[in-house]
Amino acid sequence: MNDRRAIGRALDAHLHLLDRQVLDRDDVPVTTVDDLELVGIELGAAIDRDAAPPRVTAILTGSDLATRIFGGRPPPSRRVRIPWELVAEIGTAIRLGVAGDTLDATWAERWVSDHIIGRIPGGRHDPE
Amino acid sequence: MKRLFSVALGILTAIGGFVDIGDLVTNAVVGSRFGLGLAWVVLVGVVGICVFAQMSGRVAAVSGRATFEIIRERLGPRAGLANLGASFLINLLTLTAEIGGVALALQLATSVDPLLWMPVAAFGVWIAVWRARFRLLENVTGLLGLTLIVFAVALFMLAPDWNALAGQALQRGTPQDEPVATYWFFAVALFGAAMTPYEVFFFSSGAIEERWTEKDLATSRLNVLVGFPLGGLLSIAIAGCAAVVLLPASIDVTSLSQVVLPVADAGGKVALAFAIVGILAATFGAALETTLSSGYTLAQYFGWSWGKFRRPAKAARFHLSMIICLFVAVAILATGVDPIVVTEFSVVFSAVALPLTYLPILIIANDREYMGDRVNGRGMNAIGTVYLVIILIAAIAAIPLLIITGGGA
Amino acid sequence: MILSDLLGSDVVDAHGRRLGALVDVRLEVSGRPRQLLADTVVVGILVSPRSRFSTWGFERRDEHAPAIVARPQRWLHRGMFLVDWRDVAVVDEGRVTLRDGAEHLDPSLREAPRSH
Amino acid sequence: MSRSRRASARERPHAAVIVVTFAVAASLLTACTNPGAEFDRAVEQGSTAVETARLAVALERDGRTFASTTTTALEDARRELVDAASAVAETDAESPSDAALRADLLDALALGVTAVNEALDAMAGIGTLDAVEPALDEAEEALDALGAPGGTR
Repeated sequence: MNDRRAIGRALDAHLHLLDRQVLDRDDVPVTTVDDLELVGIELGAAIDRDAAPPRVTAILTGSDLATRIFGGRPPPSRRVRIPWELVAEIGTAIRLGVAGDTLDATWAERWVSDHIIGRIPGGRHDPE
Repeated sequence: MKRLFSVALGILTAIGGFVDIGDLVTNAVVGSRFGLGLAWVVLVGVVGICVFAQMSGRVAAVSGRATFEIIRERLGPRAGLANLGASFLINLLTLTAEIGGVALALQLATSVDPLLWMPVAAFGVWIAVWRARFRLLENVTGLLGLTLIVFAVALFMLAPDWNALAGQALQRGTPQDEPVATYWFFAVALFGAAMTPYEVFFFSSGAIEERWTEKDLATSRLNVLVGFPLGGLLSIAIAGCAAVVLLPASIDVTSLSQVVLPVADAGGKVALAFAIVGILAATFGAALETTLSSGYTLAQYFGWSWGKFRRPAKAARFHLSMIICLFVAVAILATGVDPIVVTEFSVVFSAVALPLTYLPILIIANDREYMGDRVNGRGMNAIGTVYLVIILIAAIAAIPLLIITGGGA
Repeated sequence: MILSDLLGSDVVDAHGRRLGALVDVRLEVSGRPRQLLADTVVVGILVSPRSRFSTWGFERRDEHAPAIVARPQRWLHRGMFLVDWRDVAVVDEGRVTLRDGAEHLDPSLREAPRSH
Repeated sequence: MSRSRRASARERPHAAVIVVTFAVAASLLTACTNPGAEFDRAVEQGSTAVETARLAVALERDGRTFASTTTTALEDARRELVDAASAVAETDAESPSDAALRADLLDALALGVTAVNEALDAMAGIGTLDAVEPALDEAEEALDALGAPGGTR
């Protein structure tokens, strides 16, 4: 359901986005929102009053969970990003407008599926 | 007519599904030491699990979000991780106890050493989780578990002195010959056995597996409100049998074989056969539920794809985590630890883990963002809050009591 | 910048006086419509004078049940206020400085975003 | 103010609290007890096992149970008796009366083990169950005699 009337809707990042379930367009779970990437904030720089406000540019997942709990900072390379443009709808879960297996956030799922579960007999059939 | 059948099936499955190795052992142990003195705890626990299952079923059906997604979303990753850690370890403990229970039940039927049965039981659980449909699993184990009614029949056949039993049940305060701490330790253990967290993970994830709608919610309410109390009565019957046969002979229950002796005493081989089949089905069903619950908790916390309705390759990490849990359970049992001791620890620690999962569900059941207008009514919130207090007290008292009584010795 | 770097920062006014902790960031789904969902921009920050911990949002929405949880939560985060993003002067590591005369706005959300 | 401190200050470390309570619980459970209590528990454990064996044998003779169930019950009873005996054997006496009590207790538990083994042999076809019940009675009397007054329920 494409939520066009979302224009102008207010929501709080921590309350409504962090730790929410991310689903792909077929409602297959992709991952959980571990963190958000913001653009347009410069540490230490004086902000001009009528500069453009910062924007959410990506959902961060995977290694960020550890840093959010235990502190420290992951190397940018290991951070898994889901571009914010792919988000189609925000509700009790966040639905993307694309299929899950195109994202590198589902890399681990696909690896386990191809190398382990897929290899066990019956792994690819629907349960009868 | 079909509707009536599905309703009956739902209730019967809830009865069979309610009793597991924790209920069997804890009620028999309590029956053999306190008679029906602790029956009131089972009633408190049954009402509690009805309230809890109702709320989590409704939350899952209306919001489409399962228990551990909500726990992580509402508590945040740190508290959520601690919650996951505790709930997952206790669920693994319960899974180990259930598989041990299946092996012990098979030993009763074949007198083959349970250590040989344990890998077979784990493999059987895996095959069922891997291939069978969700509804099929529930119905078969639930219906077969119904044969546990033989404990109630046996209680009647033993023709006990009913007012003596009633006297025990209505007795005020703790019996003189038992230290107060032991009485309350077993009260918490019995409460943990009746309100096992995995039942709620399984119940609410099942609501999503089967895509419950408002109509399914109505039938589920019936299943819970009729099935669980009858399951509770079954638990009391198990304690009753132990009270009538084992208590006078001052036999303290320490093994599953002692639990079934009263049934053999009452109804001979036929009754005993029913009891063994019932225990086998109840523990196997519970092993399935705890295996799935371990997969649900991990997948829902980390946001993996999960669900029995999906083919395994489409929920790969969900299935992989369950396979690993089964291996770990068999490894723990292979160390020769007594499954009955594992069971007693699992029910006590279930009581400890309860608030971790109950609190977020109670909050979300009142959150209009998730539930729209189906939020908790005033009545449900009142009883929900009363049970939050009871659950917190039980959780806080559980470990100190465990230490003081040295495991109820 | 990552959101969780911002969360939990100390919020100080133009004269350096600590006002509280930044517990959340108010976003608005508006701005240039992108491919599927319109742009999501930061419109303000939420400051809680008394508590640094993640809040369950009772105080920002008219959620009052269950009382046993809602009431302490609302008490814990009483005095929370919203500050418009334009009133933010500087963002440092763990510290946000507001402009002089920054207004303390009402933090409550209009209606909970309902997805279905 | 370093980032990691603020992150942990931001939310209480629940994980550490839970881990600590588990560790404390596990360690305290293995605290040792004095000989008197140890002997009482062994008597209680022993008499429970003997009573269980008696019930199982009685049901077996009445044909009201399966051989596999009786055998399992007897094996469980034997394991309890052996556990009780090993616990008693490893208890250090703190007085001459403790030592004497320990010796008598080991004899009584041994009586129980021989009786249960006799039953298990009978189940395996060696000998009969006839002599088992008197042997169990003897073991029970020996155990009851050693139990502290009111010690066993």
